[in-house]
Amino acid sequence: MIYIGLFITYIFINNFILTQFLGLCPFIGVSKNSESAIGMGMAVTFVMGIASIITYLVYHFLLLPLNLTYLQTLSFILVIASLVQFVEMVIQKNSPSLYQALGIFLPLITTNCAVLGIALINITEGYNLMQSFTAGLAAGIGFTLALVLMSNIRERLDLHPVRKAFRGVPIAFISGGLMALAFMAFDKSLLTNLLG
Amino acid sequence: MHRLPTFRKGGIHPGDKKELSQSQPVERLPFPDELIVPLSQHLGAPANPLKEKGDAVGMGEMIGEASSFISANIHSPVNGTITEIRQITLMNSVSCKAFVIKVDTENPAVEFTAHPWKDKSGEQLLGKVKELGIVGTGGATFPTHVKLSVPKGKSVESLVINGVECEPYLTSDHRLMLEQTEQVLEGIMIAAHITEPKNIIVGVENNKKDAIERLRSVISEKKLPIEVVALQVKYPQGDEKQLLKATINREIPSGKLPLDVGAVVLNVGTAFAVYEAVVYNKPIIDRIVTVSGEAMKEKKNVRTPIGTKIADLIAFSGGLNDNVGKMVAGGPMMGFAFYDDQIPVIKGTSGILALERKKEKKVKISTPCISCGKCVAVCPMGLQPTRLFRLIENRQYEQAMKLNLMDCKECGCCAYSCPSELPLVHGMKLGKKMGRK
Amino acid sequence: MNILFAFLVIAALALVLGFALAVAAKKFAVEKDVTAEQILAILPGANCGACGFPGCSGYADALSKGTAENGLCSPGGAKTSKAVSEILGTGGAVETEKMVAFVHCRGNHEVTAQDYEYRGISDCNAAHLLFKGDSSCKFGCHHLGSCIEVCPVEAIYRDEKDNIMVDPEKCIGCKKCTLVCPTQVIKMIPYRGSHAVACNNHDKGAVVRKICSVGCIACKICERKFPESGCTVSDNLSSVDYAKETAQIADAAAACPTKCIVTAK
Amino acid sequence: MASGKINILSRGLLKENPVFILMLGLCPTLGVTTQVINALGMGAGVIFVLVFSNIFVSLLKDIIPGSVRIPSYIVIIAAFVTIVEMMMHAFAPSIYSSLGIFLPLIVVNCIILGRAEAFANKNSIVDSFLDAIGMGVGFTLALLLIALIREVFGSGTITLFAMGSFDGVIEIPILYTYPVRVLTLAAGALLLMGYLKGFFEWYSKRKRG
Amino acid sequence: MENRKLTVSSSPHIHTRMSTSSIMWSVTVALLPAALWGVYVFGLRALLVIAVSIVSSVAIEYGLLKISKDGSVLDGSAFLTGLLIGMNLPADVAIVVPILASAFAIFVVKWTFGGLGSNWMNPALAGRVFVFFSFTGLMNTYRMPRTLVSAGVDASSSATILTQIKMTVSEQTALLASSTGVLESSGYPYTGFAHNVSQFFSSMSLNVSEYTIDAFFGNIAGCIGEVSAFFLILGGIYLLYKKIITWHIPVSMIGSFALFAWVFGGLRNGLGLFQGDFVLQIFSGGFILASLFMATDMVTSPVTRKGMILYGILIGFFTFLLRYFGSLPESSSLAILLVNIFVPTIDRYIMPKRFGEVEKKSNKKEVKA
Repeated sequence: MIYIGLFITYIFINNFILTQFLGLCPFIGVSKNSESAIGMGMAVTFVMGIASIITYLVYHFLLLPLNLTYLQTLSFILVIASLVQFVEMVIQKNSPSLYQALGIFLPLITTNCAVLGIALINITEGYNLMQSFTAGLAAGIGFTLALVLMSNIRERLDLHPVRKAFRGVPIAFISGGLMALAFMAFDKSLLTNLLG
Repeated sequence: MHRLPTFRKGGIHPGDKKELSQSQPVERLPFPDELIVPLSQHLGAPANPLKEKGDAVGMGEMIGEASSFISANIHSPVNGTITEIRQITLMNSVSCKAFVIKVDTENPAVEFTAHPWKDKSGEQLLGKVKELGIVGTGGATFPTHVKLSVPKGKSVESLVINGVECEPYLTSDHRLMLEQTEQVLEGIMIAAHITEPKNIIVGVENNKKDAIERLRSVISEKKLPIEVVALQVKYPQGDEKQLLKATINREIPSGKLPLDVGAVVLNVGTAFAVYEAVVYNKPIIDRIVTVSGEAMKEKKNVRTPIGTKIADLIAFSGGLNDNVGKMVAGGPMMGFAFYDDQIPVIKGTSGILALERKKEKKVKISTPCISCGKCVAVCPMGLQPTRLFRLIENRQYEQAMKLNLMDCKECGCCAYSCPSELPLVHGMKLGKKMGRK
Repeated sequence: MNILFAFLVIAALALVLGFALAVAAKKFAVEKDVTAEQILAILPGANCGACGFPGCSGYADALSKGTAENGLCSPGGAKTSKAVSEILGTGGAVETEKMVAFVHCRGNHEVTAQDYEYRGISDCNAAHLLFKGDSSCKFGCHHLGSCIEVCPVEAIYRDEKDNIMVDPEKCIGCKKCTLVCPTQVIKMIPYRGSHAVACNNHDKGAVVRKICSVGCIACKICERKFPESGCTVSDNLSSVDYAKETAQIADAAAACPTKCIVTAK
Repeated sequence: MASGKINILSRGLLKENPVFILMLGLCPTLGVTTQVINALGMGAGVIFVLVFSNIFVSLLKDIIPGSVRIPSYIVIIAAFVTIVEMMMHAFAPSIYSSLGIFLPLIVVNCIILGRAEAFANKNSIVDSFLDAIGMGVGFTLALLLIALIREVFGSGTITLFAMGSFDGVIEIPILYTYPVRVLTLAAGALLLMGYLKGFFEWYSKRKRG
Repeated sequence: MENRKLTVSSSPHIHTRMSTSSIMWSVTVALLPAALWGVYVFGLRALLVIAVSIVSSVAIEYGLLKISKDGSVLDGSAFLTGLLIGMNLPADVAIVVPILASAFAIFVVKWTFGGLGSNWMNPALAGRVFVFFSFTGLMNTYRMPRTLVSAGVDASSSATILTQIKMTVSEQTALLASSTGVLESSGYPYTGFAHNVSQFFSSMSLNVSEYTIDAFFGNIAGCIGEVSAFFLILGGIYLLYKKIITWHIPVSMIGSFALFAWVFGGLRNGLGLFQGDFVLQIFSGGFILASLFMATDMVTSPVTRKGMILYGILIGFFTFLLRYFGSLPESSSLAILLVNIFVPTIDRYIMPKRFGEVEKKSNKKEVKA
């Protein structure tokens, strides 16, 4: 039950983009067309899931025993940066077209606050290994959902006469704001009411 | 109540306005002084000219020769002399060469005599159809001999005769079925002799009850193996794809022909032309044209020589009212608007309509699309006109091609139903042109 | 002590990760086209498509593979082609003269007769589908401004008389407008050219005179009286040969009865 | 020469404002701007990290091999972020807790890595320092602008430092009773950002054209 | 034909009489009975709210169109948006609220995106939700309808059916009652008329609660335009008859809501599966208004029939989820906004079936066989 709860929490209630402001750069940058949005979303979800596990291990089996918790930011970002570079290499090798589409945004996953964010949240929320992984995955899926919906909205907007000053990034923000407005329907009590 | 068959997807019910001219018997237009006979009256390559300026031509004489497989011969509709070979633009904006023929007013016509055909082979008959330049008279003007030649290995299940005439205003096929019933039916039998189908069906929309009755009574009288199917009234049932869905419940896949589902479709007018060609050796040198529209003084069905200038035809119908706003060749849904009354009637001209000038709107012609989805609902081909139009407006022609723009046959259902009055069909035509580039 | 731990942990982490990455880098190594990237850096990045390739990166790829000719980039001009040839080691810049687009028609609805009233999409190619446009002149500008829409640098505009004009200063010579124009009334002329014949009608003078007051009627005054103007009349239309153009063309312009020789600036 | 230095310092303020023009560091921009005080705290943190990381990157630019450039920068940045975290925790615990996760997330603030990569990596220490100050102040000003709008209209208050009898909160009549609460929420932040960005684009275009 | 310029355009040359503005005005007409009923039961204050919404919407639209120099206010879309905003507000709301809601709807949601037809979110609903989340306190003051007040109920007791249910359900942990039961036990008022009708039904051994009847006819507290399901349905039938809306969205939306509410609705009240009191739930709150007039907004709903059905089902599901398990008593407007987000995605992936597609597949099968 708690895992379902985690999914609901990180996909809807605490959607990283629409309520937590994490991962806004790729949300604005990669949501121009839906194909790269899906690719980016999957890459981020993958990295977030793995990063959740590895940072959990690093924290609980390295930093905590050595009483070096103040090093969490430093060590987490190291781990994540390496992980992303690894993923980048794998994608470049196995799917050059996806690599082309994601372009400069793959390295940007490193500096995507969503990834470091979920690692830090996992620690502060005191999740265990499985929960951390679930939360990472769910947050990634929530990110992907918002990204894909946004990309389709933007593809639609591309064909409409959006006011000149707002074309591109501004209208993406405004659309994101309207999405967030609707996502306010999901609040914490929804979770408690659902799962008791 | 028994529901009449029709096609399922999409379609519209525009007011048919056929009452304007459907009770007018066909009149014959006297030969005008001058005819303009274009060399491209059919789908496919224009014919090659066989005559030169100053040559005398006789009625029914071949003056243009088919230049490729999909092309058709052109014949002189009259006795006369060629005074000029001129470059003209037809209603559909196609430019081609045309013979200007000065009519021999003393002795314009010749008599055609009847020949028996039953003893001839299918191939011989097909040769006649080809030689005499028979093309579909429904509007698309596809060369009939191409349609009727069944490739080896393929057989024809059904011969479907199109008596639908679903375009509003037009009544030429209706009058033909009423007045020349025997000839039309004999033409159908000739086509059946060529294609050897298992069954023969005539599809007629139920707003032509008198034609259906007349056909049925003649059929039973002559004991012909032809079935007449009354169809629900719905546009665009006259398109061969929709007609086949309605009559034999087969769908022609995208980019395929009726033959691929074992069917051959002929218009009633074409059947009549086949009859005249085979029995009388007479090429298509005249046809019935519906002259109608609110801004036309008299509404008529006129048997008109090919090449007659539209001005002559209008004059025969008493001229135009002052409130004329638009002239249309063909039906109002798929016909072409034109501005020059010096262009001639050709083999595919089923009607000449004069429409009233609409009240001028102060604002733009069209308002923005409100994605009501009406165009999607009425599209008989299952396309999304609104999305295609948006893509085309934004010059994303390739994207539009990917969404099957080429399946669009410009029937006009979408633009007819669009509450924003978007020129959707115009957009599709533009998209096809630019997409092909 | 603690500091030492901290240092060790980070160092160990970095070492392990660095090693893993080094292994991975070997394993997943992909050859990168260095030349293409270098060329891409030099190209102007307007992605205008004047070279005929999909964007600058497409052209850069083709150049590095040797499948494209140098000098196709008109926005970049000679400078770019020189830099590209340096990278490719082919040597010698391809000399290209700056060309700009010019609309060879000044026939707005006031001066040119109209055949009919057009209703439809506000797009030149759409209008062209219906009897080649509503203007009685089937060679001229449709005045619907599709070229304005496709211009990547907003160099094309509509003047107060509803004529479509190109600003030669802003034009980068990408030829997008010439490709979109259904009547090919937009042609490229050299940037240095001072005058141009603002007509595209090949009909006989009498026909032109009937439908347009600013069309070329092929009177040949420019050609005969001002032989050094560079104007030649062929197929019923005068045109300027910019290789021969001299200052005399100003006189020819003044003498033109329909004033269809205009300044190009 | 001097004008060159001033240019480096000043362009972060408006012409290359990291938030409105370069669109960098958006997550904290929207995440912490519910209160003016948070914006100030975040701004201070970012300036601190930016200045030191720029200086260090500029110092080490010739030593660090190109292939491990980015990871090294990140380590440098992360170290300073950890220092900021500790300092805030010690001296401004209330800001520390209200900034929450966004404080450690300065590490991945694209402004810092971006400036390290785009500027400090190629320029002298002095220039890098000036650039850091300019960018940091530009970032802080942008945050302040957004925070002011969001707090004034969204909660009807302006929260500053508590000093003596002043509890640090200025209440604005009417708006305090009927605030447009959406502005303090995610939706309002994104909408406001969109309109501000649109305004800045329109403004800069108008200035140019 | 000389001197008389003809028009030339692409085919078709005839056109249906329906136009954008005729659609907008027809919807307005269809909404009028319900709006008038709202004014009747909630008094002139309700009329004021509606009038202010309409005037501010139209004025803002007019001003913005002056700036952008396109479109026309005469198309009736701003009028309709204003009317819908007014009908979605309680009668006692502060007058600034409809103005702000209209401003948000017309400026942010519609104009910025390019005006009529370009917005992807329902402007009226977004406006309502915007003011709802901004001024939650101001929005939750409902007055009792005239019909209940005349039956002796305190006009200021302001809970709507749904807020009453939500309050009771969230206060008590282990209660075993249907929605109707909850209302009965909390002594929620009903009209004598409803009682008589209910008696009549029970004489035919049909169990229809007084609350359902009151909710159906509009004798309940709530937003101005949403209370009378009866008049709304009348308007909906008119729109269906005029072929302005199709059945797909309302039917799939109500159907999916009813199904979910019936199957799972009882769980929240401590009952088992298949115990949900969905009839009362359908007629209370803004559900009928939402399903007939809001969800069917053409601009923000899918274009294909299949898409429309999916859209309706999603809205029904979210309405159910949020109404029964969320913290807010009423959710149909939020559910529509949520699903609006999905519409571009639905439109992208759900396409109508192409002509000839079936044939291809069956042909393949034939070949295999």
